Amino acid sequence: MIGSWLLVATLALPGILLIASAAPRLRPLLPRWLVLAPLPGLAAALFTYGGETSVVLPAPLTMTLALDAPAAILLGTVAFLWSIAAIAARSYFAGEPDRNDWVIWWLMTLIGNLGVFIAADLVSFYLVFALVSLSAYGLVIAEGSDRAQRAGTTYVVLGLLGEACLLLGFVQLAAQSDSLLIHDTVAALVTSPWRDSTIALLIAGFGLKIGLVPMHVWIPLAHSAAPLPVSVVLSGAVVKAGVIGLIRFLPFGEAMPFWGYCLAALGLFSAFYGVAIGVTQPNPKTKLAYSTISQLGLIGAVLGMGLAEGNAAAGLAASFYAGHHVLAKGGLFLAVGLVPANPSRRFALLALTLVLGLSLAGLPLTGGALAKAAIKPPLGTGAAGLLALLSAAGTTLLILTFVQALAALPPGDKAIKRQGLAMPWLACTVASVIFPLWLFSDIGAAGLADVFAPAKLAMALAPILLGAGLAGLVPILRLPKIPEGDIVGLYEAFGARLARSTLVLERLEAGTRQWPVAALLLVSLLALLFLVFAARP
Amino acid sequence: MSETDLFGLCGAGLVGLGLFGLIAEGLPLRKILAFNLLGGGVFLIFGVVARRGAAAGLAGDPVPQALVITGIVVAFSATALAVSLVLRLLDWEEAADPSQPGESGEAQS
Amino acid sequence: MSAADLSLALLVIAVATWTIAARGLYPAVIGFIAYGLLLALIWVRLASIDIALTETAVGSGVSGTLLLRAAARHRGKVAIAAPASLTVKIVAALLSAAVSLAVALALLLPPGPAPSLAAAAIADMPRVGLGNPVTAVLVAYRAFDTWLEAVVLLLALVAIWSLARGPSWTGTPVIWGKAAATPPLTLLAQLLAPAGTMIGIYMFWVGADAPGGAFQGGAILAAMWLLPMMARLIRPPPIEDLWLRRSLIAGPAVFLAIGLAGFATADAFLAYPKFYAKPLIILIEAALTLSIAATLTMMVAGPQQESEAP
Amino acid sequence: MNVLRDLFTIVLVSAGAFFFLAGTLGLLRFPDTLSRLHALTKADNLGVGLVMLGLLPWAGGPAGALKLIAIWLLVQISGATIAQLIAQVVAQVVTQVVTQVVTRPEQADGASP
Amino acid sequence: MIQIGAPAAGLLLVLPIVTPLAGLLLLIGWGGRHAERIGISLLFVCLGLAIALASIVWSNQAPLSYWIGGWAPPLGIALKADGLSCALLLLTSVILVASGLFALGQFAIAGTPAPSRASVSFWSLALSLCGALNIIFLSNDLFNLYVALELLTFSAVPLVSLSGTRETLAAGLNYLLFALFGSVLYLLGVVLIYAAYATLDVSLLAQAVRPGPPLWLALALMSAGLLAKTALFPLHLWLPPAHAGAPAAASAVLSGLVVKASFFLVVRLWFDLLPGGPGAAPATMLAGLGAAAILFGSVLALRQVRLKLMIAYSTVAQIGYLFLMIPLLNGALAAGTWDALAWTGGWLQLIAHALAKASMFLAAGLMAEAAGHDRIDELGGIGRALPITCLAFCIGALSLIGLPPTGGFVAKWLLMSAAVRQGQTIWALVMVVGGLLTASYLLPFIARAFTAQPLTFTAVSRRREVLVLALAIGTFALGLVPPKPIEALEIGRVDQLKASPP
Repeated sequence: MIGSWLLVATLALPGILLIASAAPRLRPLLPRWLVLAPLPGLAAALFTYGGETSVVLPAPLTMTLALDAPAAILLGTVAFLWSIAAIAARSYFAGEPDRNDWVIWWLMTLIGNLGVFIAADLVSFYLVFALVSLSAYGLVIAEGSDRAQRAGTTYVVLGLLGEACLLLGFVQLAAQSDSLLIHDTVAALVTSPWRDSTIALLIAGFGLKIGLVPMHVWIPLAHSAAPLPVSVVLSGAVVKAGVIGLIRFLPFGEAMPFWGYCLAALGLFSAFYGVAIGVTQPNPKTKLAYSTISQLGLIGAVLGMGLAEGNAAAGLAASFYAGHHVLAKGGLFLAVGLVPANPSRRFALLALTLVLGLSLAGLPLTGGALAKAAIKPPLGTGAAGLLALLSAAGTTLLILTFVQALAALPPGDKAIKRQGLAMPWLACTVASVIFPLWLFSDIGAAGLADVFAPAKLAMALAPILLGAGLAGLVPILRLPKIPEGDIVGLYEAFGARLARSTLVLERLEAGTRQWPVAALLLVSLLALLFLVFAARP
Repeated sequence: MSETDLFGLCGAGLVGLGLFGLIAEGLPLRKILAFNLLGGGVFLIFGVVARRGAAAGLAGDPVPQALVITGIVVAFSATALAVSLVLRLLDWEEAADPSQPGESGEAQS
Repeated sequence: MSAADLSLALLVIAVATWTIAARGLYPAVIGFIAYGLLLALIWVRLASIDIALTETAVGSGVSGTLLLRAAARHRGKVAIAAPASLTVKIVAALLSAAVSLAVALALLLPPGPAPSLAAAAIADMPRVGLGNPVTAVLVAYRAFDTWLEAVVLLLALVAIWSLARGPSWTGTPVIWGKAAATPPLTLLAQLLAPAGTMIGIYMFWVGADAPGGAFQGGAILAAMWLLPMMARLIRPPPIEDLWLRRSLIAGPAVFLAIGLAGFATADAFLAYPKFYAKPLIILIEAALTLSIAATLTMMVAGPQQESEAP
Repeated sequence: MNVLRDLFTIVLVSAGAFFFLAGTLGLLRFPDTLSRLHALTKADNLGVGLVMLGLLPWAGGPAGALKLIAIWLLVQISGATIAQLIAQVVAQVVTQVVTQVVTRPEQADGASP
Repeated sequence: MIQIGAPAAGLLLVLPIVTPLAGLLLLIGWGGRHAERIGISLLFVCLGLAIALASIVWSNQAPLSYWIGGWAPPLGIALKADGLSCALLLLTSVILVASGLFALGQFAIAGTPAPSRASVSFWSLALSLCGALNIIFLSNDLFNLYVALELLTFSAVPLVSLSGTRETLAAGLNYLLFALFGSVLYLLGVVLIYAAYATLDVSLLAQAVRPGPPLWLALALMSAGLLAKTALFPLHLWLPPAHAGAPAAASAVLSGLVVKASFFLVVRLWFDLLPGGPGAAPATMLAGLGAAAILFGSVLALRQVRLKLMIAYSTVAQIGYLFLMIPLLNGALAAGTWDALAWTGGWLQLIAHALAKASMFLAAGLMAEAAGHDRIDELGGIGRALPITCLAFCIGALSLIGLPPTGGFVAKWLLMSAAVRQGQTIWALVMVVGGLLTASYLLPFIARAFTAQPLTFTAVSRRREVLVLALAIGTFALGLVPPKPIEALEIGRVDQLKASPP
C-alpha cells in the first residue's frame, strides 16, 4: 500500500511544486525545495526493490502507474541524480535572480523523466514522454546564446519526430488489444498483423531518444550548449527515457532475430561511432556527450541481442548498466565544472575523475566492472561480445583524451561556490561504486566472488590497457577537425530545402485565392463530385 | 416538348448564365447581378416542378411556389446586404481619391 | 408549346445574356430590371400568379431600385477581383454550359409521374380555413420557414445598419442628396402614393383566398413610402424612432406570439386553434405586411448617417 | 355579337401594336435624346391606350375593366413623369457643357463627359 | 429514463431556436439601450436549454423529434435532436457564452452611456448566429436548412466587417459573395431532390432515395455548396481575411462554430441521406482535399506575419482534419458494420478544435490589445507579460498539435485507431504529418513567447484572461475523456445506420 502511495507521490510532489512555481512570488523560494522533489521517486524505487507495485488512479486521471525491477533501478538512480543536480543548479543559477523561470522547465522535465519509468498504460506513457521531450527545451536554451537556440530547435524538431513515430507505433499496438496497458498490448503484439511496422516505429522513436547513430545529432549540441547542471541531467537521466521505452515495449518473450540483430548492429555501430567522433572534439562536454552516445549504443546492443534470442533477462542487465552510467556520467559532467573551479586540489580531482571515467570502460574494482559483467551474458560470446570488449577499449581512449582536455581547461571563475559542485560530485562518485555492489548479487548474472577472481580481473584489464596504448598514438595522428554534432549540417540543409519548397506551395495557394480561380474551382469540384458519385459501383 | 419543359430549359439556361457571370465578372455589383440571375434560374426550375405537380384541382403544387416566394425575399435581402457592403467600400474609394467623383457625385440621377 | 412562349423564353435568355455581357454596369442593371419583368411573364405562364407578383414587386422592383442607385454611385471604381483571364472565361463557359445541360437533362427525363404534395396540401386546407393554397403553405404548413424568413429580412436590415459609418446607433438614412425636388416627381408622388397604398392593402387582404399576400402587399406599400421620399416630400425616419422599431418587429413578433400561444391552444408550436385559424392568420399577415413594408423601405434607404451634420 | 367584339379587339390591338412599332422606330432613328423621348412617350402611351381599349371586352366584368383602366392611368402618369425627369437631366448636362465652353474656351475640345 | 410528453419535447426543441431570435427582435424593438445585458442573459438561457435538452436525450438514449404546427413531415417541418446534435448544441452555447462574456464592455463608446453601433450590432448578430446554429443542428428539413444557412451567413458577414475598415469590408463582401454562391448551388440541389421525390424531410428521403444520375447531381450540387461554406482547401479564399479581420470575440465564434455547421450538414447529407454511405471514391476525394488543406493551411500559417492570420490559416488546416473521418465511416459502412471509433473521434476532433481555436483567437485578441498590434515577430516575451493568456494559447496549441492531455490528442488517437484497424493507414499518416506541420508553426511562437525578452505590453483585464484560460481548460478536460467510443454521440443514429442494408 505504501508503495502505491510513493508512486503517486513521485509525480504529486513535483506537480505541487510546479503549480506553486506558477505564482511569480513563490518562484524565488523554490530552488531550495528542488532537492526534495525527486526523493519520493527514490523512496519508491528503494521500497519496491525486487518486488512490484502498481496503482490505478481514479476516474478523471485514469492513469496506471507500475514499477518493476528494471524500472526501479533506473528510477532510483535517475531520482538520485536529479536530486544532487538540483543542488548544483541552485548555486549555478543563483547568479541571475531575475531569470528564475528555469525552475518551471526544470520541474516539468523532472515530472516527465520520473513519470516515464512508472507509467504503465499507453496514453500516460505518451503524455510523460512528450512532457520530458518538449519541456527540456526550456533548459537547453537557458544560456540564451545563438548556439543554445540552435541546439534547442534541433532538440525539439527531432523530439517531435520521435513523438510522431511513437504515436503511430502506439496506435498500432493498441489496435490489436482492447486494454491500453503496456503489458497487455506488448503481449498481443506478437500476433498482430502490423507487428513489423510497430516494432520499426518503436525502435525509431526510442532509438532517437538514446541517440542511435543517424538520429543522434541533437545529443552533442544539446548537452554541450546547455548549462552545466542541465547537461548533467540531460546526459545522465533524460536519455534513459529511451532505455526504459525499449525495455518496456520490445517483446522479449519471443525471439525476433531480424529486428534484434538490426538493433544490436545499430547499437554497436553507435558505440564505436561515438568514440571515433568524440576523440576529435576539443570541448570536454562534447566528448562526454559522444561518450553518452557510445554507452547508450552499447545498451541498445544488449537489448537488441536480448530481443534476437528472446532472452527476458537482457532488460534487467541493460537497466543495471544504464543505472551505473547515470551516476558515472553525472559525476564526469560535474567534474568538468569542479576541476577548473579549484586549482589547489587539482591533481587529486583529476585522478579521481580518471578513475570514475575508466569505470565506464569496466576498470576492475569499480562499479563499471560489475556493470560490464552484468551485460556479458545477454551479449553472448560471439561477435557481439567481442565487439563489446573492443568498445571498452574505445571508451578508455575517449576518457583519457577527456581527462587531458579537462586538465588543459583554464581555471574557471570562483563564482560557482565549491560546495555547489563538490558535494554533488563526491556523492555521484561514491554512489557509482556502492550502488552496483549492493545490487549486483540480485541481478543474478554471476557471484561477486568470481567477478573478482584473478582470471576475470585480467580479462577486464586487457581492453583498458589496449585503450591506453591507443591513447598514446592520438597526439601523433593528425585528427580531422569535425564540427560539433557532425552530420547535423545535412539535416539543416535538408530543412532549408524543405522551407524553399514551401514557396512553391505558397504561390500555388495565392493563385487559388483569386476570385475567378476559386469560383472556377468550386464549379469544377461540383463536376468532379458528380462524376465521382456517378462512378460508384 | 410542353411549355413547362421549355421554361425548364430556360431556367437551366439562366443557371448556366448565372454561373458564368459569377465566375467571370470582375465588379462586385456585376457578381450580384449574376447571383440574381442564377437565383432566378433556380426559382424558375422550382416553378417548373410546381407546374408539373399540378393535381387535385390546383394549377400547380403550392409547396414549391411557397418556397420560391421565401427564396425571392431571402435573395433580395442578400442583394441588399451585398449592395450596402459595396457602397461602403465606395465611401472608402471616394475618400481615397476624391479627385475622381462618380459622375453622379451628389447630383441625383 | 406556342410561339409566344418560345419567344418569351428566348427574350428572357437574350436579356439575361445582355446583363452578363454588357460592357457598362449601368446598362447591365437596366437589362436586369427588364429581365425581372419578363421573368414575371414566365411565372404567369407557369400559372403561379403569387410568384409573378412577388418577382415583379421584390425581385425586380425593389432590387432594381437598389441596384440602380448603387450603379449610379459605382462608375466602375471598385474591382474587388481582377477581371478573369481569357482561359478562365473559356473554361468557365464550358463548365457552366455542362452544369446547365446536366440540370436540363435532369429536368427533362423525370422518371414516371412527377410526385407532388398538391393533394396533401388540398386535403388539409379545411383545417386552415384559407382559399389560397400558397398562402396556406406559407402561413400554416411551413409557417416556421416564413417566420424565419421574416427574421432573415429583419437581420439583413440590422446588418445594413451595422455597416454605417458613425459610432452611435442613431442617425437618419440619406436616400438622395440635397438636389431640389422636381415638380413632376412631386405630382407623381402626390397622386400615386395614396392610390398605391390602397392597392397594397388590397393586395395583402386578397392574399387569404386569391394570389397576393403579405410579401407582395408589403413590397407595394414600401414602394409607395419610398416614392414621396424620392420626391423629398417626406424624410426617412431616424433609425432610433420607436414607432419605426415597433413596426419593424411587428410581423415576426406577432407571428412568434401566436405561434407560442399555439402550444397552449392547439398543442403545437405555430398551430392555430380550430375555429380561430382564419382571423389569426389575417392578423399575422397584417403585421407581416406592415413590417415588410417598413423593412424594405429602410433597406433601400440604406445605412444611417450621423443625425448632427458633420 | 362576339364576331363584332372580336373584330373590334383585332382592329384596336393591331392599331396599338402599330403605334408601338412607330415608337420603337422613332427610338432607333432619331438623332438626340430629347427627340427619342418625344417619340417614345407619344407613341407608347397611345399604343397602350389602344391595346387596353381593345381588351376591355375581354376583361370579364366591370371590376376587371376598372383594373385595366387603372393600369392605363398608371402608365400614363409614370410615363409622363419619367419623360420629364430624363428631359431635366439632359437639360442639366447640356447646360454644364455650354458653361464649360463659355468659361474655358481654349480647352473646348469635342470630348464632353 | 425521464418520461416527457409530446408538448414538453416540442418546447425543449423549439425554445433553443426561438429564444435567441426573440432576443434579436427585443434588441431591435427597444432601441438596444441595454443590449449587452439582454444578449448575455439570453445566451445563458440558451446554455441552460442546451444542457436540459442534452441531459434528457442522453439519459433517454433516444432522439427527440417534433412536427412543427402538428403537420406531418412531407408537408410540414420536423425538428430532430439526436445525441450528436445535442452535443453540438451544447458546444455552440458554451463558446457563444464565453465569447459573449469576453466581449462585455468591449464595444461601448467611452463616455456616452448611449448604445454604440458596434455594441448593439455585435449582440444582435451574436443572438441571430446562435439561433441559426441551433436550427442547423436541429432541423430535419432541407429547405429550412437553406434558410438557416442564409441566416447564419447574414449574421457572420457583418460581424466580420464590424470595424468598418477597408480590408474588413472587402473581406466581408468576398465572404458574402462566395457564401451566396454556395447557398444558391445548395438550393439548386434541393430543387432537384424535390423534383424527384416531392419531399424535403431527411428521414423520409433516406427511405425514398434511389441511386441514379439525378440524385448524384443533386448531391454533388448540395455538397459543393456546403463545401464552399466550410472553406475546404481549394475554396478557402474568404476565410483568412474574414476571420483575421473580425473582432476577437467574433472570430472565435466564426472559426469555432460557423464553418463547422456546414461540415455537419455535409456529413448528414452523405450518411443520413445515403444509408449505404457515399461510396469509396467520393469519400476518398473529400479526405484527399482534407489532406491538401492540412498541408497548404499549415504551410501558409507558417509563413504568416500576423498572428490572427496565422490562426485563421490554422483553421483552414484543421478543417481538413474533419474530413478524414468520412472515408473511415464509409469503409465501415461498405463492410456492413458501424465504426464507432471514427464517429466519436471525428466529432471529438470538431469539438476539441472549436474549444481550442476559440480560446486561441480570444487569447490572440488579448495579445493584440496588450501589444497594440499582432505582428508575430514583435510579440516575443508576451508570455511573461500575460502568463495566463499565453498558457491558454499554449493549451489550445497542444490540442491542435494533438499532444496529450488535450481533447485533440484523444480525437487524433481514436481516428488513427479507426484508420489502422480498417487498414486505411494513409489517413493515420496524414494525421501524424499534420500534427508535425501544426507544431511547426505553433511551437516557435510559443517558445519565443515564453523565453524571449518582453517588450513593453500594456495590462489587460484579468477577468478576460481567466475566461480565456477557462475555455482552454475545457480542451484540457476533454483530454481526460477515456479514448473509447462515446455512446451519447451515437444516439438516434446507430440503429438507423446499422439497420440499413449495405
